[in-house]
Formats: sequence, structure tokens, C-alpha cells
Amino acid sequence: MKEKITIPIGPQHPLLKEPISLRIDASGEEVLGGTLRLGYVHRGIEKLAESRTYTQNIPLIERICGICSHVHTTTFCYAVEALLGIEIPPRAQYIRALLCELERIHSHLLWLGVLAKHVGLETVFMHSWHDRELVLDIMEELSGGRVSHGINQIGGVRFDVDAEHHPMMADKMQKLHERITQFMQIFEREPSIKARTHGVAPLSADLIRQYGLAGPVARASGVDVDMRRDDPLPPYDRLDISVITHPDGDAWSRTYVRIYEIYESLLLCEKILQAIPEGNISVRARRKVPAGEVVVRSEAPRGEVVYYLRSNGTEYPARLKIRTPTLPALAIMPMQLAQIHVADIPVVLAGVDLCIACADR
Amino acid sequence: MKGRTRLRQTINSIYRWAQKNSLWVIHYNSGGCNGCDIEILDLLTPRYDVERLGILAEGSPRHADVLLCTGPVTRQSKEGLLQIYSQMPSPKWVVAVGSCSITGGVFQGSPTVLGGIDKVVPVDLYVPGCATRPEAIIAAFVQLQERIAHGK
Amino acid sequence: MFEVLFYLLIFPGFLFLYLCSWLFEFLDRKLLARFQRRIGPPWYQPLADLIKLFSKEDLMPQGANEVVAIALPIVSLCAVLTAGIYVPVAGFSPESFEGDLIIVLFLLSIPTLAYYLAGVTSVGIYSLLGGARSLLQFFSYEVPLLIALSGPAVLAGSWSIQEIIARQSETGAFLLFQPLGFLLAMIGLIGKLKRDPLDIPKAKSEVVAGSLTEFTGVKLGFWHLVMNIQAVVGIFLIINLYIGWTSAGNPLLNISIFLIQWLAMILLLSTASAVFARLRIDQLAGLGWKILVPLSLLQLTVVILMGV
Amino acid sequence: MANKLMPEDFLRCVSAHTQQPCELTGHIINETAITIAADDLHDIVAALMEELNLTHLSAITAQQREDHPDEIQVMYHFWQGGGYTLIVWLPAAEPVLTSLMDIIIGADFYEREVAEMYGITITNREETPPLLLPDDWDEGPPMRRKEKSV
Repeated sequence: MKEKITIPIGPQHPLLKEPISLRIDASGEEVLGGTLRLGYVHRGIEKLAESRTYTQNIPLIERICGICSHVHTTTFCYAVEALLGIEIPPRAQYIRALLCELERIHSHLLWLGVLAKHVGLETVFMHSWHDRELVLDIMEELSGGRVSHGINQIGGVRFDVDAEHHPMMADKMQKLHERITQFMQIFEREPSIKARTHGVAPLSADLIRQYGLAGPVARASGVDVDMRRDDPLPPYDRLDISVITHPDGDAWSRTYVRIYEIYESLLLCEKILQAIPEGNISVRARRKVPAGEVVVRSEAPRGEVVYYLRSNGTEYPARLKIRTPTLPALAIMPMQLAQIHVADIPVVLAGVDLCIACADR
Repeated sequence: MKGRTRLRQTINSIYRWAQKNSLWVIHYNSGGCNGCDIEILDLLTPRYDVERLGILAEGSPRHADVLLCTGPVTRQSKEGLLQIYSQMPSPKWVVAVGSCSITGGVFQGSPTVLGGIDKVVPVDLYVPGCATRPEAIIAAFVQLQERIAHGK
Repeated sequence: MFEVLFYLLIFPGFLFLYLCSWLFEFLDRKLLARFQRRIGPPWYQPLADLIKLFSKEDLMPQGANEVVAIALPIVSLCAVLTAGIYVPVAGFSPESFEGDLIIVLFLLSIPTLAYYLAGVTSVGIYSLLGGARSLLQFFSYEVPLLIALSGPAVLAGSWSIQEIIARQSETGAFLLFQPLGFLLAMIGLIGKLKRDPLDIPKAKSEVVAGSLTEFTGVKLGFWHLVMNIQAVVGIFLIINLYIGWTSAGNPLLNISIFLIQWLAMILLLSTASAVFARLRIDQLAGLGWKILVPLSLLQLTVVILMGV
Repeated sequence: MANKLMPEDFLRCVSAHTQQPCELTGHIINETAITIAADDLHDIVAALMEELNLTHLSAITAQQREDHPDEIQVMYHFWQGGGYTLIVWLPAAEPVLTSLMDIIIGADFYEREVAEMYGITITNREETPPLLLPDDWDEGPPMRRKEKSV
């Protein structure tokens, strides 16, 4: 059975939450390469953004991607505030950072479940998604929404972290901490998982640099870059962040990096909750933004998000360019596909942590 | 003749009972923001657990009875949606989950978006909400089951 | 004549085996759900699934061969049911002759080959892949399984299951003599039933539904029936060969003891499927030939020395 | 983390490889930008990569400003400790860019997106199917200003 076959992982496939069209050419069980077709989720967000005012854009930008919605609105709001030349109150900065970290935990736990499901461990998928409900409960308590929170506005945030939220959050995060240690033990000791992830689809550090990747996939290959530390938005310059890297860049190190990043985010949440200053949570912002251009970078759960925004004095943005982290990650995927078995495709796809809604915009 | 029709009725009611209690679901995202998709995947997890209602997530359209689709059908994913709908054996139902699968939602007016699942395939049930809550999707399933029990 | 019909249709025949397979599927899904902190399906779920599948429209992919696609599930169902006749339940089996163990082993592996043929004949890349993988998997678990299952026959000195049971009631369960053989037989059974750690031919995230991707309606219903009854008969076989049977007075007590042993085996299978991740096909082949076969040969030599 | 790049040696390296006078402009907040001519873009980027090891291309932004309707502005955002942007102006009639794929493979997807959204033809790279637009897209580059679409 050695003749070449093309395996269509088409718009609909149990492997994909979102539609892409991946044509894998394989001979027998060996994968030779793959061609990728995006554009199934292209809704022209940048075009739509030009026909909406800045405040109307926040619900739109929140719906670019359901998993990292808060990071998008945070970056957009910081960009508009930079153009307006206003500084949001420190309490609002800390609340924004708190939700960014909660969203990172939520995204990494979601990814952990999806990887376990693709490797054949339904049980770990169920348990990790059950524990993810803890994070969703916290976000629902804070902002009322499980997936799209609507907590950001230009000039600050709309909901405050009240006194009785603190014990609830502390207790839930403590429970989460124990659960993550259990998952880490499972992933480190279980021989069948190790057999499926060790040495699968390694990525070298200079390949990562050539493709301009900056995120968990890059950190898993030893490239020490994290936008929260290297190009920090306001609250992160006052918080010390330890960046987790792993030298050998295969599927296992991508797992290792993401799980330990959940620990790191839990620690960050505790630091934020202790260091959160008192004060009001938003500042009045004018509707018309003076002419100017700005570029803002921030760290989404999957890597570096770049926002370029230009205003022309009206209340409509003149140009909004969004570059999401999944685009370079998708560009590098065919390189990974050239050295694996057919059975490893799910592990590679889970390792890239696809977010097609981000990539296609 | 009377006996035959009563026999046909009992068989039909048994079929309806079986179809009501064993809904196999296939999920297709036609270009949405994957907020509703992670809530649909949440249905399988311990807190919501739709297997109690006999609902299973299936991989192949041939095995599925209900097509759960999200997203405001983008032009590129329209053909995939039609293909899946045609591959599913009847009796089949379509449930549109999320505001953008009903009317295009927040992405209305974009040139690459058709705006709504019912512009491509006939829809049986609409579940509103932007990032629909899992409870709302379960309520939709229960309503679908009652509708099947009463013969569509 | 009436008695044969009774055996064929009621007791160890279709109705009894169907009820067992219903209980098996319900327990299996319920236990797996409880492992995952979920509630799991209601008791009537397997029946509802089966009737729903029978009520569905029967689509046939254009290129597929109509006759073969219908014949395969029916042939494998008959094979599995006849195997069920020869495997004694609670010590009783209507027909038993020298060498019925070999016939049962052959009948139990017909569905796997039918699964491969189903994959190859139906159009579609996933069915082709699923079929090829099931053949690859067949070779890597079948040899250790056969050797492990022939261990008790060698110990008992005969190829008739009733003899093996009779011998065990004298010398005590063979499980105590060859635990390794029992373990290998369990791994082989998991491979044959394509259950979770070794469900490579029907891995949802790799090949959608393996050979059954193109099957709908009645044929799919038959395939599910075949898989469940094959599991039930496989477990009965391993219970008889390794735990044997000592009659305990009135038949009701017999049946309940046998059921308890059966439930214990289902629990074992469900735990295995909940705990382990799925192997790759080449890892399974490596595992099969490098570890399982030598182990089973060692086990066989130990049994031969012990038997003599 | 690679050493932080200083704006002065960014300017020195760029001006070393171009005849026109160029100076650092701060009109983009958080970025130091330099406007360069389109045809010496390729060797400036090559020089930046060798001398200053500036390899991280964050994004390529293209836009048709309302105050320059007959020109398309293309910006290459690099990053190393801070943001550095190269700005190129192209005639809107028939915009042409040289591809950077031979030195930065990561530019592939960004260039394809800019090409199909603004109708820019990119030379010395092979023809590729549309990246984000649907296959049956026939209404020309979507982001161009409608009244000026040529």
C-alpha cells in the first residue's frame, strides 16, 4: 500500500473546531507534505472596522476569536487611548491584565483537553475541560460572560473587582493549582502519552526566527521571547514575569511550555490581586480621536498580536491592521508535516494550537 | 386494512421514540468566531454532559442526524455546508447556534459573509446568543426531541 | 427440532446474546462516563440507538459495491452468533466437540477481516485508511492472542472448551498457573475489539470512523451489533478458558456467579480504555512483535513444561 | 533576548544602503519609522538582517490614505526590543513590490494577504492561490477605495 494518497482534512473534520482545508499527501503511513487553504473564516474584520465608530468597534473586535477575545479588545483600547493621549487609571490596567491572564489559563486548559482528546485520552479531555469551568466561573462572576466578556471600553473597564470576588477567586485558583499539578504528573509519567509526543515534529530555533514566530511554539524551541516582558503594556512592566522555555522544540516541549504557563498565569493572577490599587476604573474619552498612527503589541495566549491603527480626526478609524499569532504558526506547519506519520497529524495540529478565526479575520 | 395502518402507526411511534432518544450530532463551523463552537464542545464535558439525553458527537456526516452549525456562512465555507447537509441520511434536522448563524450577527454587511445558515440550508431550530450558553443549546435539544416525539 | 430452535434463537443464541450485548454496551458507556465524572446514558440507550439506525434512510455511496456492503455485516453477525453457541455460558453449552476452541477462534476473527473488506470496498479515503490499519493491527495482536489462548488447551490436554472447564474444576483456575497468559489474552481481546487503547482503525480524530465512515442506517446498526456481540463472546471465552467453572447447586446461583465474573471483566476493559492513550499503528506493530510474541512464546514453553 | 536595537544604528544602516536622504520620523507612536524608496527595499532589509540581526518581521500593513488617494503606503513592521518600520510608497495605478521571501520566509503569508487585499503585484515569487479571499471572488481587491478603484 505504498502508492501516494492525498488525505483531505477538509472544512469539516472531527480534528478541527474551525474550517480549514488541509490536503496531506502521504504514502502509506508516512506523511510527505501538506497544502493549506485558509479563508473559510475570513469575514473582512478590517474592512468592517472602518465603517463603525471606535465604541462600536469593541463588540466587533471581541468577536474576531472566541478564545482570545479579551486580548484583542485590550490591545485595541490601548491603541485608541495612545492616540487620544489619555492614561487609564491603574486599577483598570490591573483588571485588564487580570482578565488577560485568566483568558490565557482558559485557552491553555482548552488546548490541553483538545490535545488529550486527539491522543486518545478522552478522560483527560473531560477532566481538564471540567476544571476549565472554574476559570469560566470566575470570568462570568467578573463580567457576566463566559466567552465574550465585554469588560473593556475606551478609557478603562466597565466592571469592577469587588471585595467579595477576592475570596471566591482565591479559592477557585487554589483548586485549579492542585488540578494542574495532577495533569502535569499524568503528562510526565504516562508512558503512552510520552510515546505519542516525544520527538514528534521538532522545530529548530532558527526556523522559528525565520518565520517570525513569538509565542508558546517559539518558547518551546528555546527562543526566549515574551511580549509581556519584552514590550510590556502598562501593568506588566510592574510585574516580574518568568518566561518558560524548553530546549528541544518537539510536541512534548510544546506541551511542557503550555502547562507551566498555566502555573505562571495563576501566580500572576495572585500577584495582580494583591497589587491591585484602589481608585476609579475608567476615564471619560472623547468620541473624536485626533489624527495619528500607533502600533501596539501584546501577548495573546498563542503569541504576539500586532495592532496598527490610524485615525483621521473623525470618530471612525481610518485604517486598522491586525496581525494575529496563528498566521505564522500556520505558515510553519507544512514544515512540520514533512517528517511525521499519519497518526501524528492530530498531535501536530494540536501542538500549533490552531485558532483559525484569528488567522483569517 | 385497519390492522395494517395501526401496525404502521405503532412502528412509526417506535421509530420516533428511538429517534428522540438517540440524536447523533455533527458540528460544522461555517466561519464564526469559535465562541459557540467551544460552548458546543462544552456540552460533552462533565458539567453539561449531553450523553444523558442520548446525544453523541459524531465525526462522519453519514452517521449524524442533527447538523449543529455556527457562524455566518462565509462564501468559502458555503459549499462545505451544502456537501455535509446532502451527505446526511434523512430524517435529519439543522440547528443554527449563535446570533451570527441566524442573521449574520455582528459581521453583517461584510462582502464575504452570506449572513445566516437559512440562506443555504433549511433550519429547524434557531438558538440565539452571542457565545450561546450551553444551557440554551441543551434547551434547544429538548425542544427538538419534543418536536420529533410529536412527529416533526 | 424445537430444542435446536430454542438453542439457536433463545438461550445461548440470538436473544440471550443480544441482551448481553445490550447490557455490555450500556455498562461500558456508563462506566467510561463515570470515570470521566459524567452521568452517562440511560439504560435503554443501546436499544434506542439500534432502532434509530434501522429507521434511517439507507444511502449507498456511488462507487461502492452494493451486494458486498450489505453481505459483510450479515456474514460477520452470523459468524459471531455461531461462535456464541459454542462458548459455554455458566458451564452449559448445547454443542461441544473436540476442537471447538479452534472453530470459535476462527469465527471470532471473521468480523475483523470483514471490517477490512468493508473499508476497501467502500469509496472514500478514510475507509481505505481504516481498512488498511485494521489489517495491520490484525497481524500485530492475533498471533499473541492465539498463543495465549492455546495455553489452557495445552494445560488441559484437549481442544474442547468443555474439557478445559472440566480440567479446571479439578486442578483450580488456570489463571493461577499462567497470569501472563491471561494478561496477553486481555491485550489481544482489546486489539480484536478495537477498543480504546488500540482503537487505531476507528480513531475518530485520525480516520473519522474508519471503515464505517460510509455506512448508514441498517448496515451501521448491524455493524454495531456485531462489535458488541463479538465483545460479549470474547469475554465469555476468556472467562471459560482462564477461570473455568464449578457448578454451584441450583441454576440461578450459577448464572449469577457467571454474571459477576463477566461484570468484573467489563470493569477491567473499561478501566483500560479510560486510562491509556491511543498508540500509533507502527508502535503497536513494534509492541506486538517485539514484546507480546516473545512473551507469549515464553508463556507457552512454561505451560508445556508444567503440563508434562 | 537579543540585544536591544538602538534607533541611531537603525538609521545608520538604512542610510548606508540608499542614495536618498532619510531621517527617523516619530509620527507612529511606539515605532521609529523611515521612509525609503520601493526599489532598494530588498537590499536594505538584507543589510538590516546581516548587520543588526533584525529578523523578526511582525507584520506588513498596506493602506490607501484618503489624503493620498493615488498612492498605496506599505509598511514593514520589524521588532527587536522596540518597533522599527520601513515605509514604502507605491503608485496606486499599478503597485509593484519585490518579495522578501528569499531572505525572510515568514513574509510569505503577509505578502500574499497584502497582494490580494490591495491588488499589489509582488515580483520574484511563484504565483499562489488566494490566501484569505474566497475562490469565487471577482470584485477586485476589497480594501481599495471604491471610487478610486482603477
